Amino acid sequence: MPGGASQGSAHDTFPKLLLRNAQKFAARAAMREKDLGIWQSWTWAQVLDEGRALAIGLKELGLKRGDRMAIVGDNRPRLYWAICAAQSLGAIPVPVYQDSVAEEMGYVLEHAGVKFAIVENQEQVDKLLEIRESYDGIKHIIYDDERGLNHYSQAGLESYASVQEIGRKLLASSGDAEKLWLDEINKGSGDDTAIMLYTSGTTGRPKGVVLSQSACMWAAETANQFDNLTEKEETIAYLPMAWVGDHVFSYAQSYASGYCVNCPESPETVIADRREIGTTYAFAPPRIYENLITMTIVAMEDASPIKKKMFHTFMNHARKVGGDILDRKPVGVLDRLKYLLGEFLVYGPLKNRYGLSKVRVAYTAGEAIGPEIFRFYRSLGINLKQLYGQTEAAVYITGQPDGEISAETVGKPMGKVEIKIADSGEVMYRSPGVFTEYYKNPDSTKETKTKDGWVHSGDAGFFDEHGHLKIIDRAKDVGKLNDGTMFPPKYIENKLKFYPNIKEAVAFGHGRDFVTAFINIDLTAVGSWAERNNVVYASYQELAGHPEVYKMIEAHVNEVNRELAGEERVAGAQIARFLILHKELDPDDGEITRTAKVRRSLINERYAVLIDALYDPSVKRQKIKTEVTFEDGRRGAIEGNVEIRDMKRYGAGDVAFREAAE
Amino acid sequence: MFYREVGQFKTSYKADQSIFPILQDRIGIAVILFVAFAIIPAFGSDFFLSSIMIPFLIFALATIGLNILTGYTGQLSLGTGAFMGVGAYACYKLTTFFPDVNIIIMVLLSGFFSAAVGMIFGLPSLRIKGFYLAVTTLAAQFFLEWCFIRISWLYNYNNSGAIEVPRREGFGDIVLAGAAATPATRYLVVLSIVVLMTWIASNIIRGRIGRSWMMIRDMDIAAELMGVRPLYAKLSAFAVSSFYCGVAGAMMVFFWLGAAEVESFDINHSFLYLFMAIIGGLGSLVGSFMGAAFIWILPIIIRALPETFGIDINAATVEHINFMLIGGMIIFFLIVEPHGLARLWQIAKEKLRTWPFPYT
Amino acid sequence: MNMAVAPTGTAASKPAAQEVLLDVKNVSLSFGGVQAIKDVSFNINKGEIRAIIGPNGAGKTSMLNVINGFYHPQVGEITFKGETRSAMRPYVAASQGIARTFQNVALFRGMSTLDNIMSGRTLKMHKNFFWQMLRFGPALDEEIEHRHKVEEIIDFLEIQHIRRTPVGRLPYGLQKRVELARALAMEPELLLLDEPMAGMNLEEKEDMSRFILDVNDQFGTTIALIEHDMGVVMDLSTRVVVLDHGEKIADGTPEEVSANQDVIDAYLGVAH
Amino acid sequence: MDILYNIFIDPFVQMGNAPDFLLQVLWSGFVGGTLYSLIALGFVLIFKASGVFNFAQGIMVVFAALTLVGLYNLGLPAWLALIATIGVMALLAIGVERVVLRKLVNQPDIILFMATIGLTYFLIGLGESIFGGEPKKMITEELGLPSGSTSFEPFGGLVIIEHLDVAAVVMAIVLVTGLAIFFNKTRIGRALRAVADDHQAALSVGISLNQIWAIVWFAAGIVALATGIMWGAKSDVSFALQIVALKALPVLIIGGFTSIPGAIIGGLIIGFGEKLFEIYWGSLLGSGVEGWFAYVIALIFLLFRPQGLFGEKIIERI
Repeated sequence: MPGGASQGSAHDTFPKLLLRNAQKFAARAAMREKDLGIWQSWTWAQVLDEGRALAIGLKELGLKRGDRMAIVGDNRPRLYWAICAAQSLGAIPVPVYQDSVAEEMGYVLEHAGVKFAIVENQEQVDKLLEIRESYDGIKHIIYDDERGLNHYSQAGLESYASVQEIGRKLLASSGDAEKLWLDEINKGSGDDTAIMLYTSGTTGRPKGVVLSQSACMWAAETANQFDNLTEKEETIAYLPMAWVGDHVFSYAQSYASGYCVNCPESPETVIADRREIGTTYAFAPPRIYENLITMTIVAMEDASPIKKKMFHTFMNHARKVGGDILDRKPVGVLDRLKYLLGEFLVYGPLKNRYGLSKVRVAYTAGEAIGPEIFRFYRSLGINLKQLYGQTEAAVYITGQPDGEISAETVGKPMGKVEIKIADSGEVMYRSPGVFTEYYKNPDSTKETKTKDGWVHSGDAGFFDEHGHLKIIDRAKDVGKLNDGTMFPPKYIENKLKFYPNIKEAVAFGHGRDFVTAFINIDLTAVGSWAERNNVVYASYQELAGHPEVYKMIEAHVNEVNRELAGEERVAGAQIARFLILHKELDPDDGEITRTAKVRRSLINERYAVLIDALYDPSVKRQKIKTEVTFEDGRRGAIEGNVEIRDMKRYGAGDVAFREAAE
Repeated sequence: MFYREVGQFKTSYKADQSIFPILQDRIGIAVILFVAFAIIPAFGSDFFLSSIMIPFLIFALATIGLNILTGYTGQLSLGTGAFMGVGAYACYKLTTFFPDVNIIIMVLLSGFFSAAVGMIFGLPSLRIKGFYLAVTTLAAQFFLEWCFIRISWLYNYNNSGAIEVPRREGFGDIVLAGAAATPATRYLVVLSIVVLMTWIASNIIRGRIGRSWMMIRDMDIAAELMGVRPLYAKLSAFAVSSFYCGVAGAMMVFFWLGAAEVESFDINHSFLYLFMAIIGGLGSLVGSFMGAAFIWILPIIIRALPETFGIDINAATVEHINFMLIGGMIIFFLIVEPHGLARLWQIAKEKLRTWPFPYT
Repeated sequence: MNMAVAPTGTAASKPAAQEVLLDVKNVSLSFGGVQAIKDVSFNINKGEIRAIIGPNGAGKTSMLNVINGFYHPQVGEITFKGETRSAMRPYVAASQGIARTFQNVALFRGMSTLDNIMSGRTLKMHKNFFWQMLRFGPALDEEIEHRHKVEEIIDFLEIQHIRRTPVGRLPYGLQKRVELARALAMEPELLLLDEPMAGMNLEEKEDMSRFILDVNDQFGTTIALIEHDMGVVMDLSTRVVVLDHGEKIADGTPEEVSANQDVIDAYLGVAH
Repeated sequence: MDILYNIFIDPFVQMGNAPDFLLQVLWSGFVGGTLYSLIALGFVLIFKASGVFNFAQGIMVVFAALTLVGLYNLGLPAWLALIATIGVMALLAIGVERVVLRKLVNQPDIILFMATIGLTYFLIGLGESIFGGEPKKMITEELGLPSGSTSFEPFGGLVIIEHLDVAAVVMAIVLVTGLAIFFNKTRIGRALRAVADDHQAALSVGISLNQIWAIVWFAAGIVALATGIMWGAKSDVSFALQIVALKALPVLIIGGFTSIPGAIIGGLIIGFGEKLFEIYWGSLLGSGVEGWFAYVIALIFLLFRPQGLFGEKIIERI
């Protein structure tokens, strides 16, 4: 049985933790929300008071053990309390992505068999009412923000405050309302379902991942121990409540450790709100870290020359020694002094602007982060780490312990997690945190979770020599070269795309003798490089074919090959030949999706000539004619004569030599 | 650069609306107050205290007074000097009648007399604005100057036509005013009053009354349609403004000059205060201090500079250069930064807060 | 959010018997021989949105100026909440519960958005000079209480992000919204809007229309608005009065008015 | 009762008892008023054309007079000094337009007003640096101005009329007439009026605003020079004149800011009024009332007729 971790504990469910916190941290802030211009705060005791009133009110309205209750809205304290209120009654909260359209949401609500819904505002009420027309299982819709809703007279429509009012009246009038409620909490155990989270799979309908109280509890306790998190942490809740990460970071871990969760005023004000609060424990997907850097670079472009010079000088210095200082490695006194000066002039103010000055631990996960970006933050002294997690694992699978940080890996198994790599290269894990089942979907459950509790992650990866897991690709995308070498296209493409000059890359190799690649240059980056270096060009095509550009891209590819050579399992997948495409892969031509995902089949077909040329070692240049759609919708053709470059491939020894030389 | 605002969040409107919401500003003001109250009196020379700090503080207070009227309420006044005179003469008469009352109380009480006079001359502001109003304040200036000369009762029928500050003791037997008062004592008295009154001014300005002044200044018609009674708003501005000027005038005579005649309150002084307000920044309390420091200390530097380089320039020339410089600076500021030094300071502060970025 | 600002309880349920809030009777106004308004009478019912339309120079703004006491009509009388008057100061109108916005935004340019809206609370604040001076005790409590109300309005009109911005720096559309916020801060019973959507793009117009409807709906505020965009007028208003050359030429529901031949002529510029 | 008698009866008894003295007082009031009118005229010229309330008009009077005397003392013949001074005033006008006005275009009136106060200080400093602060004698004879006096003996008393005063009045009349012709009959004059009425309109008929400003400031400079000569001839040329010149402000309030006849009549009212008041009522208050009489009259005007005698009523619109 999973969840042995907290068995026998008096605090095996989150409502029980709330009772504990309301005593242990009675006067400590549990939640804050930027509302009406200031941070409205609730102590743990107040959260208990609010949650209790709501729970008893909900009970009175008929919410029973096992019922499902949807929660729809932005991150709001009242919605988090609703989770606990539902759990206290043994009901199952089902947070739903607030921006999904009525049809999508309707599927989830119907699938989950939702009876109650607690929603944020009029917008969501309208959606729920629309859903109710086809799915009449929703008996009660409870809304937080009353604005615009006073004329709604539909049955079962209640305001959050009025439900709480019912609860408060009962508490005041009958002596045993509270006792009955406490009894309900005591009935709860670790085996109860804590929450159902719908994952939007890449294909098909969303699946409802059922997580038990003990799974969530294990995750919360493991993560808190991993980074020594205490009740003193401040975090900000801004990622969707329906996402497992937010549920664990902003709810489970907070209840387990007693730390304070802050809700921003609006999605647009997250940066400013984070700065005000000064989060100590932070999480963000790579995109957000990237955006901060872009913002920094753009802003610094407009700074005065002296400031610019100062900025670059100190940033270079940080790149040199910042990471080592953070990792407590030996650094010379002079360098340390210069870093201190930099801290005052640049790093400190930068962290201040980012709102990350007080961060003890910051995480990135979800996708691969560019090594440059990762190191940038660490060189500023921000303890940015990576973790690997999934909804099915209640987030935590691996994480980077302090002092064992690397841009390329996702760290070691956390706590009681066991990991094995299947023969196919797929990562499999087992932990007390794994999910119970996919709701009403035994087939998928069976496919994903083995009888003895191992879960197929769907990701391909391997352990490096330090025992750190490295995720390379989706397992189903990993192919094989003819000699049996593993070929992870996305892994190679990502490595290429981390260079700012490379906008898009497409790697080929499955069922072939060696790996080749198409490369798309980034017009902005390469264009500005061209401007700085007086490279004259008239068109994208001319720039893409420019010998200097080829030289530059060749250096990047060479670098990627070196890196690959250092990694045992993918060393054979070095790029043997590449070319720079004469046109940009364009969503208008259907070559990539609007979200910038490459459409491989279409490319295989369109650029067959080029692919064939890549696999014919005698061809050094290849002519091609492609149809294109112009911005005004007209269609035309571009002709190109594309050069193909052969690359040097490295053996393991070359890499060792290089590392020694550094 | 120095600002680290991470983690400074407000959980109440009270904290959000405090004078210095940013921690670093609170530290800064604490340091300034410490230097002003402890370091300067302990280490400042008599010359520095009497000839630089005391007049600077008094001028700053007068400029705050003018700023309340001109900067915050938008009513141009050219009669600041005369309103200060009213305070000075009132204080002189009060202390003549009640020699045993603490002179500080008398200084503060004298403000009420100038406030009353200010309100009388403020009455036309209900019907006129802009430089029309400036003319009525000129009327006040000249009429009051005439009073100071002709009504010899005001200076106790002194033959010299001047008022001379008698010796006054307070808080036990500390000499507060008169020839025997030490510069440090006088400095501390002036400083305390200025700090207290600046704090009060900032309170008023941030509250309902201050807002109604600014409403009148920015758009009097809209203000009236929002329920502001122009009579109350304007007259209260005249009263408060004149009160400040009156107290500054009384302090000028009692804690700085020691004796004064009508020349101390003439129209040229009125202009000087206007310049302090403009260069410092209309509608800014910090600016009032900056403007006063600028106009008062610049000439001192101009006088001192040639000496340090061993050049001999006669005093009259220095005076003339000073006039040209001040006139030039006024035009310069009106053209380049009509909001004065205060705005420059604000911009600098904003830069420091967004450092290293050039903007937010 | 609990909107505690609503001055008139449950306004939503439209009263069966129409209660007249403002009655304009035979008003004429002239400036030095120029007749701006000629013998105009109309009324505004409690809780309705009343549009005043007409070609340029029809006397619409003058009419608003008469209603809130800025102009004093030579002839005629105005009854507001049962009290009849012919001349009074604008601040008296304000204290009786009439607020307005202006054709060319009339914000206090030297102040921030927050202070501008706070200025709308002037009439509701009473603590005396002494307390103001110390900003302590009652005066501070009062300031905070009103700040709270103002924040609710900021929230209502979705202008949180510009709270601290000096209004002079705001784009025009937002300035108009701040002006509306300032008028709402007065908790008026009658809100006069002088071309609230002039110079706005389509999206801003839609936002503003929504806010006007919400204000009417949420707080039960009676609204009189001047507007040129006929589409907006048709969508928003309960009844429309049409002025032309200072005279009333039509009065009725939007449908009635738009079918009226005089109105069509006036808009097409037919000489009479 | 004594007080009422002293205020309402006694002065008139005195006037009746010594009509010759009354005439003398009236004449000196007339001459003083003429000079006030001249200064006010300088203000009006600039105000009409640029909407700027030129506080520096007073110092321009002093500056012009000092330049004239200073140049003469350098050894220039009087006529050449006069022409050179006119040149200096032209340079000043161009300078002011370039350095100050052009930069402050479209600023609120009050800012421009304060800028002219700054200009006043600048000119005081400049003037004192060049010419020194001590009072100087006007070169009356050298300019060919008459001296001496004529006495009359009406009502059996004695009235003395200084020839210089007569010259002042004549010069004032000539200047005013000249300006009136300039404004009404010349192209530039009409352009100036166009500017006063509507900046946009003036621009559309192809008149450069900058030129016009320079011209009016120059015209005001010439008026200042004339005033400086006459005033300097009556008393010495000193910076104290600058304060006296401020009396043009009340004159304008009475006469209206945009009206040339208003400036003249306002000047005369102030001139007569303050002399009569000083002589017949001043003793009641301890004399020296000349210093503020004009302002208090202006104050009363402002309370009851803010637009002045000849100004137009302003209707506020929203």
